[in-house]
Amino acid sequence: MVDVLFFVFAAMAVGGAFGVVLQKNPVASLLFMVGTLGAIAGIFVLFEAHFLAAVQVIVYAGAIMVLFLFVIMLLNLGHDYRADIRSGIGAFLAFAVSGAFAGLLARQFRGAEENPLYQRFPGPEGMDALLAEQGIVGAIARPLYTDYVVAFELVAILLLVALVGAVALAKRRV
Amino acid sequence: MTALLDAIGYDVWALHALIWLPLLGMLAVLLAPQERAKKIAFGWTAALFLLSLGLWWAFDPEGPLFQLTSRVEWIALWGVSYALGLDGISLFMVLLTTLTMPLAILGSFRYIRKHEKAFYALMLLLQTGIVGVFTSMDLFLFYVFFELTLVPMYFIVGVWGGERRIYAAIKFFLYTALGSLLMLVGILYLYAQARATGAPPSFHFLDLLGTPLTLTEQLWLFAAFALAFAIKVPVFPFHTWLPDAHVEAPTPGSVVLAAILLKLGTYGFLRFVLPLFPEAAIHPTVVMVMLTLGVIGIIYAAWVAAVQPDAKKLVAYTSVAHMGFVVIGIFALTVNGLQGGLMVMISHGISTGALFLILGMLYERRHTRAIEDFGGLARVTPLLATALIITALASIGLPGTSGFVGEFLALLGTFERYPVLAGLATTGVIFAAYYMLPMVQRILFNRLENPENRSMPDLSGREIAVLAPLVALMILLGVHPTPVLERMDPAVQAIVEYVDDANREGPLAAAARAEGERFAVEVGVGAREARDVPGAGLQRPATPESMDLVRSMHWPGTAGFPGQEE
Amino acid sequence: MLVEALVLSAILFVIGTFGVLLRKNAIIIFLCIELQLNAVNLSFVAFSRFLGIDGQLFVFFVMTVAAAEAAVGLAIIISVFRHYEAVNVNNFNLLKW
Amino acid sequence: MTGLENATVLLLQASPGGYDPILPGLILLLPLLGFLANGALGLIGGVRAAEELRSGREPARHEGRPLTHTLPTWIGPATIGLAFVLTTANFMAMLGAELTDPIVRSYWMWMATGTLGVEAAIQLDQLSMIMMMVITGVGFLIHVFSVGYMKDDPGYPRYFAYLNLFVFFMLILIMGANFPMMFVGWEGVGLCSYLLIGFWFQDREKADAGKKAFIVNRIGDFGFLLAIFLLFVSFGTLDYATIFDQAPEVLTYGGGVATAVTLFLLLGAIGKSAQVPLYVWLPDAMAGPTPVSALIHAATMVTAGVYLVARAGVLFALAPVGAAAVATIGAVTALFAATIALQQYDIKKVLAYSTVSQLGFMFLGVGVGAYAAGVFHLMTHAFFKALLFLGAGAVIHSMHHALHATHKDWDAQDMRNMGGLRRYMPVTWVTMAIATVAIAGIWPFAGFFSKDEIIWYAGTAAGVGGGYGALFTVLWGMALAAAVLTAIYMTRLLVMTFHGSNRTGDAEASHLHEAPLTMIVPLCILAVLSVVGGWLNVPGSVRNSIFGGFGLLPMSDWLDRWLQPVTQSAVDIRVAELGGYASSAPVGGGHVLWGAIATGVALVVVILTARAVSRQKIVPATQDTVPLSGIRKHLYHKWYVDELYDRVIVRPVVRASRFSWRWIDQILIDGTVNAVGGVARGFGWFGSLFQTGQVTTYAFILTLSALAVLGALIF
Repeated sequence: MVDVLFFVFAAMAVGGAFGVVLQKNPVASLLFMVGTLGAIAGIFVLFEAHFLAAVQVIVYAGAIMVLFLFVIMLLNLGHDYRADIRSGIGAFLAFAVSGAFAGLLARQFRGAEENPLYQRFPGPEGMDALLAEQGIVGAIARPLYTDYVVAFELVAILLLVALVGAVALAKRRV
Repeated sequence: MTALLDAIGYDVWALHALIWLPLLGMLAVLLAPQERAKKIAFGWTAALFLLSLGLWWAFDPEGPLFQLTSRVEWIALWGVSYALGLDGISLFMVLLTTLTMPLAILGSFRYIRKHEKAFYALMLLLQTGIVGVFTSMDLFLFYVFFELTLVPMYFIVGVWGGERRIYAAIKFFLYTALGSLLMLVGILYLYAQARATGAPPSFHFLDLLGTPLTLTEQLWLFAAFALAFAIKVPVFPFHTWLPDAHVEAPTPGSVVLAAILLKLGTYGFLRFVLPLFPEAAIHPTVVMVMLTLGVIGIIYAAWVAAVQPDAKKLVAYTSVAHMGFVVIGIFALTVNGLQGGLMVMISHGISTGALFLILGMLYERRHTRAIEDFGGLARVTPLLATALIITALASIGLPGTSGFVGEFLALLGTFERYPVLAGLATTGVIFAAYYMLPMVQRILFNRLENPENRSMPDLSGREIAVLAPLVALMILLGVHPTPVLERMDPAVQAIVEYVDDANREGPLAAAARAEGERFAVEVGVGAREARDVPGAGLQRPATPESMDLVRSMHWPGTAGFPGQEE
Repeated sequence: MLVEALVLSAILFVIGTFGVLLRKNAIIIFLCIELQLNAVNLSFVAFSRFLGIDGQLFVFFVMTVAAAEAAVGLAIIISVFRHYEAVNVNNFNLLKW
Repeated sequence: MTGLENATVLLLQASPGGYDPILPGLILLLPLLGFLANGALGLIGGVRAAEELRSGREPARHEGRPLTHTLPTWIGPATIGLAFVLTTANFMAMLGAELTDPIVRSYWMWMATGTLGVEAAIQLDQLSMIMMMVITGVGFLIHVFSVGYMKDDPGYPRYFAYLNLFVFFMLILIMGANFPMMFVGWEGVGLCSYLLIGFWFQDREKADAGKKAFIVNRIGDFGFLLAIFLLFVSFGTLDYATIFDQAPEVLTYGGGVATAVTLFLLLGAIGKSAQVPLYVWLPDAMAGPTPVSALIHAATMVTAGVYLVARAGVLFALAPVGAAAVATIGAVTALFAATIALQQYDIKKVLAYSTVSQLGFMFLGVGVGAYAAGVFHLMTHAFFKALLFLGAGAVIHSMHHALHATHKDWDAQDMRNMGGLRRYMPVTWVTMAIATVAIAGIWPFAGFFSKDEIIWYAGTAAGVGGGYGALFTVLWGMALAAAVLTAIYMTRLLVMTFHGSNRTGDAEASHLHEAPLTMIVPLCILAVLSVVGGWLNVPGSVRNSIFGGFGLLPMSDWLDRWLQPVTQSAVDIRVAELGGYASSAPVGGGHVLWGAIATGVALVVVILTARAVSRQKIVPATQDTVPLSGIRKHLYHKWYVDELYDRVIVRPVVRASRFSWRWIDQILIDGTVNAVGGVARGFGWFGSLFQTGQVTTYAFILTLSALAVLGALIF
């Protein structure tokens, strides 16, 4: 059941990704992106990362993508999309480079299951025990506010800076 | 005096105060209102000079080699320590620094017109760096201070300099930074080699002393260190940054550059290069190369100086010639040569500093540095003329001035081992007259033709206050240099003896001896505390017991020292 | 299941890369970068299933940074658009030498 | 405080033995104090004059006599006079003491290192004492003369400051107890010489002359320094006492070290004493005030080289090559300079070349081992040459006033503009005539005895062994020729200046006047000394001949005996190695006979020259347009030596300097440095090509780089 669901979500994600890249209409790209994010959220659930799945849907798909949508609409890009996708040599180069990338990665995955490192990989029992004991929120929250508290604070400041920066950049010159 | 100093614990805090108080002064300057910045800076440095005078009494010429020592862990993991110490060589370098700084600042009151606060703050920062260099016992700390001196100087030249200041500043910075980076590599290699012997990690000079190195390693390390210091000195083919930097730098910058910063190079040779790489230091090729470069520097720089139309550039080239005497004195590796080299360093600091100050005063009056714009000034500015003549004579080493003592000893010391090269170097005294007298003549003598020179004011009270101490020192050190020489003597003898021992008995044995001598102190007092006790350091002579101890503990493989019987 | 997740992650990442290189619309390029980030997130989550909770924490941070990046990036796009009346990256070539 | 007390104690300290030096330190201190006082006054005066100059006026020359002018009049001569009195007292004390070893007084440790110890010490012995007498005595007279001569000069206090400083350094040179101390004086007098030659520094030529003197002297100092180094390496000390005591053991006779040391010392002496080939600075040095020429460039400083050779006599005795070189240089110089003096018109130039020539005689003397004779000639020469210069000074002074009064722009020093001055300046004429016959070597004047003795020793030295006989014979001949030339050019000078008709011009002639009393008195004293000064050192054979009035005249060989403790060891070595002097001249004849020949020839030459010159038609310099030709042209242009040096040495060095700067420094070295910078810049430029400004390009490069890293990790 889980495997089947994974492949369904995977197919959705890959399909959505292609949609993002290949759709001429930005709004359509954006919607495909939302779909992809949703699929990935589904996979998160399969990996018992319920909290992240929720955040993915609420924050990513819900907030960030809507922000993108707002910008697209603000700039009124929905109807004039001719010169958007590269063609000719540009397209070829893009394809070649990412193809090479894909090739390299594929080479790495070949025979991964026989890799001794993979053989010695721990099972999900540890995580299961942790989740059983603390619940997903507790399991994330505890290190977040202890071991990672500095990073957490930094990220908070980063968000503030980004907020101020975005306002400063986007507002009209007075 | 000594009792007073003891009573206030002078030897415990003096060096730290001399390094860090300038930073406090920098803060004071930055917080003060713009128009009072220079006065605060001058007062501060003058007070520091008075403070540093205590070193004269606190340093006991009969005492151990390194005095006023202290050692605090800084980066314990790597063995980096904040370790300070003072020997006869650094004593005078520190005094020279603390003396030059207030005079340079006092001499810049009229010259520096913009960003005064920043300027004086940088000068104070510079003082921290320089005093730090001269008192560091830890190579890492030394490197930090060595680099620290670069930054303020870069800004001083680059911001307050003349027309081509940016070019000069960048050239100065890149040139010296290149050398010191190679030195950093050398320091790290040396450190790694020392650790490879199983010793605890340490950058302390005395710990690194006697690190076993093959001759090839020594030569490479020597090259790395020597390049850094040769650029700083500067030795002949690496000197071209100097005229540019000197000409473009504002007066106080030139003064500090000539009087003190150049000495960082020769000081480095003396303090680190000779003892750390004793075999390389007497390797015939190395010695010949260094001596030849020194001699070329003396003659070549004198020639080039003689045809300069720009007075400041002329004096800049004379610095190269003077430092040539220091280089040959150092690499002749005789007591007289080293003493002479040190005296030249001191004397050059005083006389060239004064020359730059005087040229700066002329520049303030006429806004030109070209020699041909002057002439006949002796009639309008007799006081300035007197100062310039005495300074010029001290610079060309007239007996009775400090310049003579230095050059005489340096040449004598070189002659003891390398008569032919010393003979060539001695022609420098002829060429010194060849470059200096025409300049003096064309500035002070000849007909007073230019009407602008006619209304030139003579020295003001402030300017007299700047020059008088320097002129007095030139003559005092020329007539009675013995107090200086006798304080430097133990340090110089120790270096010569150490290098001799290292080559006669092999570096391991000599290192063991030096280490043993230090160890003797530590065993007596308790190894850990010893380093913080003033006076811990190389102490001579070693006792036989300590030697045995060292042999058994540190270098188990080197039984049977030649020369151990004595 | 780990390997499959990683392969999916790789595929998504390559597609994102392809998109970045292929498209000229600055907004779409941003979307593709988000796609790449998500591919990485997927890897993190997959690993975290077996290796501990830290992977999820990283994803959390990546999301935050992505949010900040999107905010600033979009603000830049808006201000650039005001200047050029376009979001085509081929137009932006003044920032050189 | 303790230092001062120590110094006082040392000053007053009595030494063991029969002779207690009386305040020897004070002899040095007095001129120094004079220098400080006059120097301060000079600065004050200078500052005042500068203020006037700034306010737009030329400082007035004759405007009253401010304190800065009246005080030096007393301070300057008084300090030297007191020093002279002290020296005399010491001299008297030493006279009665039969001193054998020199007395050394050490004041403080000057330079001390682990291996070297040089003390600030003075040495009193017979040689330094006689030199001190000459320096302070003649120095005092010249100071007095200067009071009159420099009266109107705005730099009056400065002048006395330099002059006092000179005496101080000269005394250090003489009294120093080790070579570095002598070197202090050696360079110090060079400095004063430089300052005084360029005293009227506004005149570019005069400032140039000072510079030339200093630089040429430094060439000599270079040799001196090397000699000092070599001595230190050989002896481990630089004290006279040790070196001269141990020299016979440490140095092998005729060995390389001894020869090298003496040749280097000789180089130093050549520079300071203006011998061939470094004599060129001395004629130019005549740019200084005339009393300076008298004191520094005739009587004292230039004889330092002679003093050096005499002082280091032991070393020269150990190095026959060095000694022979000294003698050769001396003889060559004596003859060479004498030829140039024949055809000079500037009265001071004639005297300058004459000085060079006479110094050559002294070198010849000390070179052949006749140290006493050399020092003897040094002393008598100090008397009559100082007299000649001061007389010339009086003449120039008078001429200058006369020409100044009518604003005639003639050269006050050109003898062609003079003539017939004896009517206006009788005392000057008489005293100069005495000096002339003295230098020409006519009995019974001082020059006769001293020069004759040198020539005699040069001749008899031809009899020594070691293969130097032939050389000394030649040198003897050259000395004889030089002696004849001396008589010629000096007579020419006297006749052209004082005899014949006056060529100054009628208006000017009425302004010619005898010198003031402060100038006349020194002249007279020196004139007396020029006569009796020669009687101090007359060997017995001469004394008992007609030249000594058959023993009736108050003559003695006192100086020879006086200097014996100093010179004895050198003479001993010389006699032991080379054998003694011959008893007759190379071509036969004894001392008395050759003395008679010398004075007879000199007399004849003087008379013939006087007649020839008075018959010659001399016109003032401005009208003298007939170009010289042949040998006279070469003589007038001083054999073109200055031009030769200019072309062979000066200009190549300057050219090399320019080459070093322009090509080596700026293009080769700095070019390389900048080229390295250029290469870095080139790389930067290349890198900047990738910065197209296109985001897509960056993205491609980024991806490709990531690919490359990935690839590197995988493969």
